[in-house]
Amino acid sequence: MFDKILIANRGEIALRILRAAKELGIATVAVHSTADADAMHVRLADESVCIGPPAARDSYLNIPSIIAACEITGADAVHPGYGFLSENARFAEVLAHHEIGFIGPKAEHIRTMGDKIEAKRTAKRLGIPCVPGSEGGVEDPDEAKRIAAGIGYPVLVKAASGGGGRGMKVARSEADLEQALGMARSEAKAAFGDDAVYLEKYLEKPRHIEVQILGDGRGDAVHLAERDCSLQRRHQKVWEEGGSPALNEAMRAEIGAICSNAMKELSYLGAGTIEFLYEDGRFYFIEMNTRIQVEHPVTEMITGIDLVNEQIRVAAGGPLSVSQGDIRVEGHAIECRINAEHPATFRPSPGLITYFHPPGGLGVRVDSAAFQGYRIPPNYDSLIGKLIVHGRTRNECLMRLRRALDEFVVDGVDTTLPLFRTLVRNADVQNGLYDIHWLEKFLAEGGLDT
Amino acid sequence: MFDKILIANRGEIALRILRAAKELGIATVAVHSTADADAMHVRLADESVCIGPPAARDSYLNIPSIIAACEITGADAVHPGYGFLSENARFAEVLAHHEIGFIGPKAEHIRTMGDKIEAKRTAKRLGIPCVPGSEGGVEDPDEAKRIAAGIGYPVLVKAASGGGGRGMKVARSEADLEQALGMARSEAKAAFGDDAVYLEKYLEKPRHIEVQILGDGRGDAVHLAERDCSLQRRHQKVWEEGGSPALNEAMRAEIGAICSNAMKELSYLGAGTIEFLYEDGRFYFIEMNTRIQVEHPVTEMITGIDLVNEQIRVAAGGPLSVSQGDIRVEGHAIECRINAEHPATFRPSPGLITYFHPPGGLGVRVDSAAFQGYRIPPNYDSLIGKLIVHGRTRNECLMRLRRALDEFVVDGVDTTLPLFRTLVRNADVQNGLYDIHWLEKFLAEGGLDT
Amino acid sequence: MPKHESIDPELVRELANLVTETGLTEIEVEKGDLRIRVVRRLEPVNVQVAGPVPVAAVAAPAPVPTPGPGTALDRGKAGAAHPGAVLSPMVGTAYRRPSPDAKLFVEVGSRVESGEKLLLVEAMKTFNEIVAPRAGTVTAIFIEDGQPVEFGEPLLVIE
Amino acid sequence: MPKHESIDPELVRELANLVTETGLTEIEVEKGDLRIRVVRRLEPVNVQVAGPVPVAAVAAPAPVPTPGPGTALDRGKAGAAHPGAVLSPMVGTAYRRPSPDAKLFVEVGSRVESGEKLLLVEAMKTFNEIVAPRAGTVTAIFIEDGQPVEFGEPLLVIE
Repeated sequence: MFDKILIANRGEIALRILRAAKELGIATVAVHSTADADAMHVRLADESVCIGPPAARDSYLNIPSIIAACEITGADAVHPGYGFLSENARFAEVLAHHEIGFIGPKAEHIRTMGDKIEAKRTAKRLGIPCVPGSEGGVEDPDEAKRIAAGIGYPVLVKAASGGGGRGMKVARSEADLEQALGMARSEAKAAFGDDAVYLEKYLEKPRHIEVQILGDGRGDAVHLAERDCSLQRRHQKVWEEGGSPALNEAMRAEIGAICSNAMKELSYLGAGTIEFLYEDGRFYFIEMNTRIQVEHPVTEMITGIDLVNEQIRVAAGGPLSVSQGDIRVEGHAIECRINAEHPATFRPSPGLITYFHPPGGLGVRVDSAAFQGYRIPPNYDSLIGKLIVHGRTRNECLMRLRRALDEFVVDGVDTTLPLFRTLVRNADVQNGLYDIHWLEKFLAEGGLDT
Repeated sequence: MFDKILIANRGEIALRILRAAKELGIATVAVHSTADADAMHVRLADESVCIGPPAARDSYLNIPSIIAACEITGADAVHPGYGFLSENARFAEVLAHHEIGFIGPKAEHIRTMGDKIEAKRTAKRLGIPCVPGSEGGVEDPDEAKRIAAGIGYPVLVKAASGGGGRGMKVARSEADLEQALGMARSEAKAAFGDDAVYLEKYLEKPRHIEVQILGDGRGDAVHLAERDCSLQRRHQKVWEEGGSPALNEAMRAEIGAICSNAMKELSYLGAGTIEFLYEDGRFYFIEMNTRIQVEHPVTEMITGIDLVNEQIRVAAGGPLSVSQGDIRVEGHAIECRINAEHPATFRPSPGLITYFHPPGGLGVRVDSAAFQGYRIPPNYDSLIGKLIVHGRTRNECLMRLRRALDEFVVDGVDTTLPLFRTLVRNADVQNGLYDIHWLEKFLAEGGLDT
Repeated sequence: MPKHESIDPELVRELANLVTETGLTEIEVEKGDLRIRVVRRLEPVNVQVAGPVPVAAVAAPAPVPTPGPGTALDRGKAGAAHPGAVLSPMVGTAYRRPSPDAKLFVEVGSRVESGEKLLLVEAMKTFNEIVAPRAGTVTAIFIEDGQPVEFGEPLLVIE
Repeated sequence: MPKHESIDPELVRELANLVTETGLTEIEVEKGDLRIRVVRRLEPVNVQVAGPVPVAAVAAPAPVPTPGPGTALDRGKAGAAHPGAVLSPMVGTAYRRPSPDAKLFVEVGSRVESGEKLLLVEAMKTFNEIVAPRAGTVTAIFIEDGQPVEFGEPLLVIE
C-alpha cells in the first residue's frame, strides 16, 4: 500500500480523495495554486505545497511542478481526481518513469479511450454496443435502404466530410430515405466539395446512462450498476441518479455484464465509466471516461462501495475488495450538483460564502469543500458541493431530497439550489420521464419562472 | 395517515421528527418555550407555537399547553420524542381523550414498563432473560448454597429492605457464601432493622447491550439487532455502536428473536428498546424504554430502516414496512453524542456557537439542531448533535469516524469532540474491549491527559 | 423589591431612547437598591446571525401549504415591546366576551381597574380569566374574538 | 428612591462611544452605589468569517505523523510580505551553490548586480537559475542549501 498520496486536484474531489486516504491511514499531500491556499483540503492535508499561480496550466496542469512536489514531499503515489491531468496518458507515463504510483488506469487505456475513433473501435471489438451505421460511404439508394432496414428507422444521413449539422438529414421511414440521401449529398457537395455520405441510427430522445466499472488490471473486473445523467444543460450534467428510472433489474444485469466482460478482456485497471445513449431499450456507446467521475457518490450510496478506496487499493496492486456476487443495488440515490451560479441565468457567482449550513440526517450526504468564510475563486469551475440523497425507494429518495434541499443554506453567492428545489417538485422528474433534451427545453420554456 | 404532526420536544430529536414528517408529506407544528424561539426545528416547521417559559414543567412538560397547541393548530397527532412526555402514560391517555394520535406505544405498556417491578415481572412472563436470583428471602446457608449453585458465582447477597449499597456483599465462591450471608444479615439488621436478605447474580464487568424492536400493535413485531452502549459516564451513554463487538450473528439472532417474540405476545405498538446487561455470553434484562432513543440512528445506519418513519406509520394504524426476513445488518455504525460540555470536566457550556462546520462525505451522518449563530440555552440538556458513521466493517467505521471527528468544527462553546478524538484512537475501544465501567475508569486514570 | 410606584417610567423610557440612539443592545444601571436593565435585540443581528435558515425555508416552495396561525409569532414580536402590553400567560384560544351573545369585556378606550376581567383564554375546555394587572385605559387590542394565541403573545395594551 | 436625574445620560452616551471606539462588546462601570453596563452585540457573521476550520485540524490529534516540509507554507507566508523579497518561481529543491563542492552563489551581505545568479531550483532533474531582478545587497536568506521550496516562497531579500 502507498505511504503518502499527493492529491493533484482541488475542490470537492480533492477533499473526497483526502478522506479516502485518511480512512486508509495514508498520509496526504495537497498541492494547490495560490488561489487555493485556504482551501479545505489544503487545511486538512498532512502537508501542502503551493505549485503555481491561479492559471491551471501553470499549476494543476503543470506536470514538472507536480513531479517536483512529489519529490520534495516523498509522495509515492498521485491521485489526479477528475479533469486536469486525470486523463493525460503522458502524465501517467512520467509518473511511472519517476517510479511514482498513478491512481488511475494504465496509460495505454487512457490513450485508447481518449481517441474517439480508437475508443469506438475498441468498444466494438469488446462487444460494447455502438451506434449502428453503414461501415463506409453509401451511394446507391437501394443499398441505403437495405442498410437502413438493418439499422432501423429513423436513420441519419451524414456527410462523411461533414460537421456543424450541414449535410445531415433524418429519414424517418423508407419513403423518406431516397430524398434525404439526395439532399444530404447535394448539401455535402456544396458545403464540403465531397458528396460522400454514410448512414447512422438516429436517436431522437435518448437518455444518458453510464455504467460504473472497476478493474484490478489483471483481468478481474466488476460493474456497479448504472447512473442516469440525462438531466443536462449544455452537455453539463446537473442531476444524476441511480438506478436509472428507465431500467429494470434484468436490463441492468445485461448491460452491466457486457461492460464488466469488456473490462476483463482489456485487463482494465481502476475506476472507469462507460457512457451510453439509451433509447427504446437499446444502448449506444458514446465514450469511456478513464477516471473517477463527479457523480460517483450515486453509485457509492446504492452499493455501499467506496470507489476511491477501491481505486487506491488496485493502483497499489491489491485485488478488488468485492466480487460481482457481493454487489447489490440497495435503494435509490440522487445527486444534485450545487454550483455557484445564478439559478436561472447560470452566470458564475464567485465570491465569499457568508453563511453555509448543509443539511443532515438519515440518508443525506454532502460532498463539499465549501465552508463559511470560503472565498470561491473565479479561476476554476463553479461546483461548490454535491448533495447526494439515498432512500429505500425512488419516491422516498425524492421526498428526502426535497427536505434536504429546503434545509441547505448557502449565502453570499448565487447557487443552483433553487433550480433543484424546482426540479424535485416537477412531475416529469418525479416520474423519471426525461431525456437529454428535457432540461434545456424546460429552461427554455421558462420552467423556473412558474 | 396523519395530516399534521405536533412535535412535543426540542433540540435534535425535534428536528429528526420534523424531517421524518416532511419526508412523509405530513405538515408539522413545532411547539417551543421562549428559550427555543430561534431553534432550527421551529424555523423549519410549517407552524410554530410558543407554549411557555423556559422551565420545562411550564412548557415541554405542560400537558394542557400542548393539548391547547394541538387544538389551535388542528394537529391530529403528537410525537413526543424522547424524555419530557415521551413515557408519560397519562399524556397518551389525555391525547386519546381528545382524539389526537399519540406516536408511541399504548398507554398500558408505557405504564407497565415504567414500573421497575412490574416491568421485570412482565419481562419474565414474556420469556426475556432477567438477572437470576432467589425468588424471596434466604435464611439457611445450605439453601443459599443450593440457590447460588443454580445462579452461578459470583452472587450478590442483598438486604431485602436495602438500598445505597448497605447490606450488600459479594460471594465469589461457595467458600465465601456463608460469611457473606452472615455479614449482609447483620449489616441489614443494623441498617434497616430487618435481616432478610436475598441472592442475585453478581455481574462484574457487564456490557450494556440493547435490542431495538418495532411492533404494529396488532401482534406483529420485528427486532432490528442490537446496540452496544457500554461506554457510559454517570449512567449517560456517550458512544453507541451496532452491532456489538461482543456478539456474533447467532447470538444476535437469538436475543433478537426472544425480544421480537415477547413484543408479538404483548401486541406492542411502535418503537421500543429492551435493555440488557451482558456478561459471559448471557443477557440480563434491565428495563424497556417505550420510545425512540437518542442512539436510534445507529440502527438506522446498519439496517437502512427509518425508525421514526415506522413509528409514524404504525401509530396511524398502518403495518410495519418490513418483515423480519427483510432486515439485514449491513456493516457497522458508531454514534458519538456531541455535548456542549468541557471534554474533561464535563461542565456544561451553554452559549453562542460562533462557528459550526459538520463533517461530510461517504458514510457520515450528522443529526444536529445546531448552526452557526445558535445560542445554546442553559435550560436543557447539553446534547448539541450526534455524529453517526457507517462503514462496511467495524475497522472501516473507526477509521471513518476518526477522519470525521477531525473535520468537525464547533467554536464558541466547549464540546466533547476532543474526548471522542481520544477514544477513537484508544486501543481498547478499537478492539471493542470495554464494559460499562471502562470509560469512568479511563477518565479517573487520566486517560484524557495523555 | 421596590413597589411599582417607585419605578419611574420616565427613566426607563429615557434608557430605551438611549439604547436606540447609541445603537447599543443593552444598558443596565444600578444605583442604591434600584437596578434597571433595558435590552433591545437588534433585528439586523438576528437577520445576520440566524437569518439564513428561514431564508431557505421561505425561498423554497413550501412542500405543504401553511394554513393556521403560523403568523402568531410575528404578531407576538410586533407588540411585545410595548411597555403597557398585557401578554398571554398561556397558549390557547382567546375570547373577548364571556359567551357568544354577551358583550365584549373591554374595547379600545375602556377604562379598567386593576383586577378587572379583560379576556378569557381557553385551553383544554378550561377558561382562564385574564385580568388587568393595573388600572388604566385600553389603548390597543391585538386579538380578535376566538383567535388562537401563543404563550407570551401581546393581547392588549393598558396605559 | 433615586429620581432619574441621578443617572446621567451623558455618561451612558460616553460609554456607548467608548464601546464603538474600542471595538469592545460590553463595558461595565461601578462607582460607589452606581453601576452602569452597556452592551453591543457584534454580528458574528462578519467577525468569524475565516479562521475556524484549521482550528479543528490543528486541535485534533493528527491521525498520521506529519514529517517533511509541512511548514513550507508558513515560511512562505512569513517572508512574502517583504518588498525586497525574491520569490521562488516554481516548486522544487533550492540549491545555494552550483555543485556540492563549489562556493555559495551569494551570502548575506553580498552585493549583487541585476541578472546575477542567486540560487538554483531543481525540479524533475532540471536546474533553473534564479537571478537577481535588480542590483542591491542581500540582506536576508530564508532557505538552506538543498531545501524544498514552494511556488511563491520567499528565497532571499535584496535591498
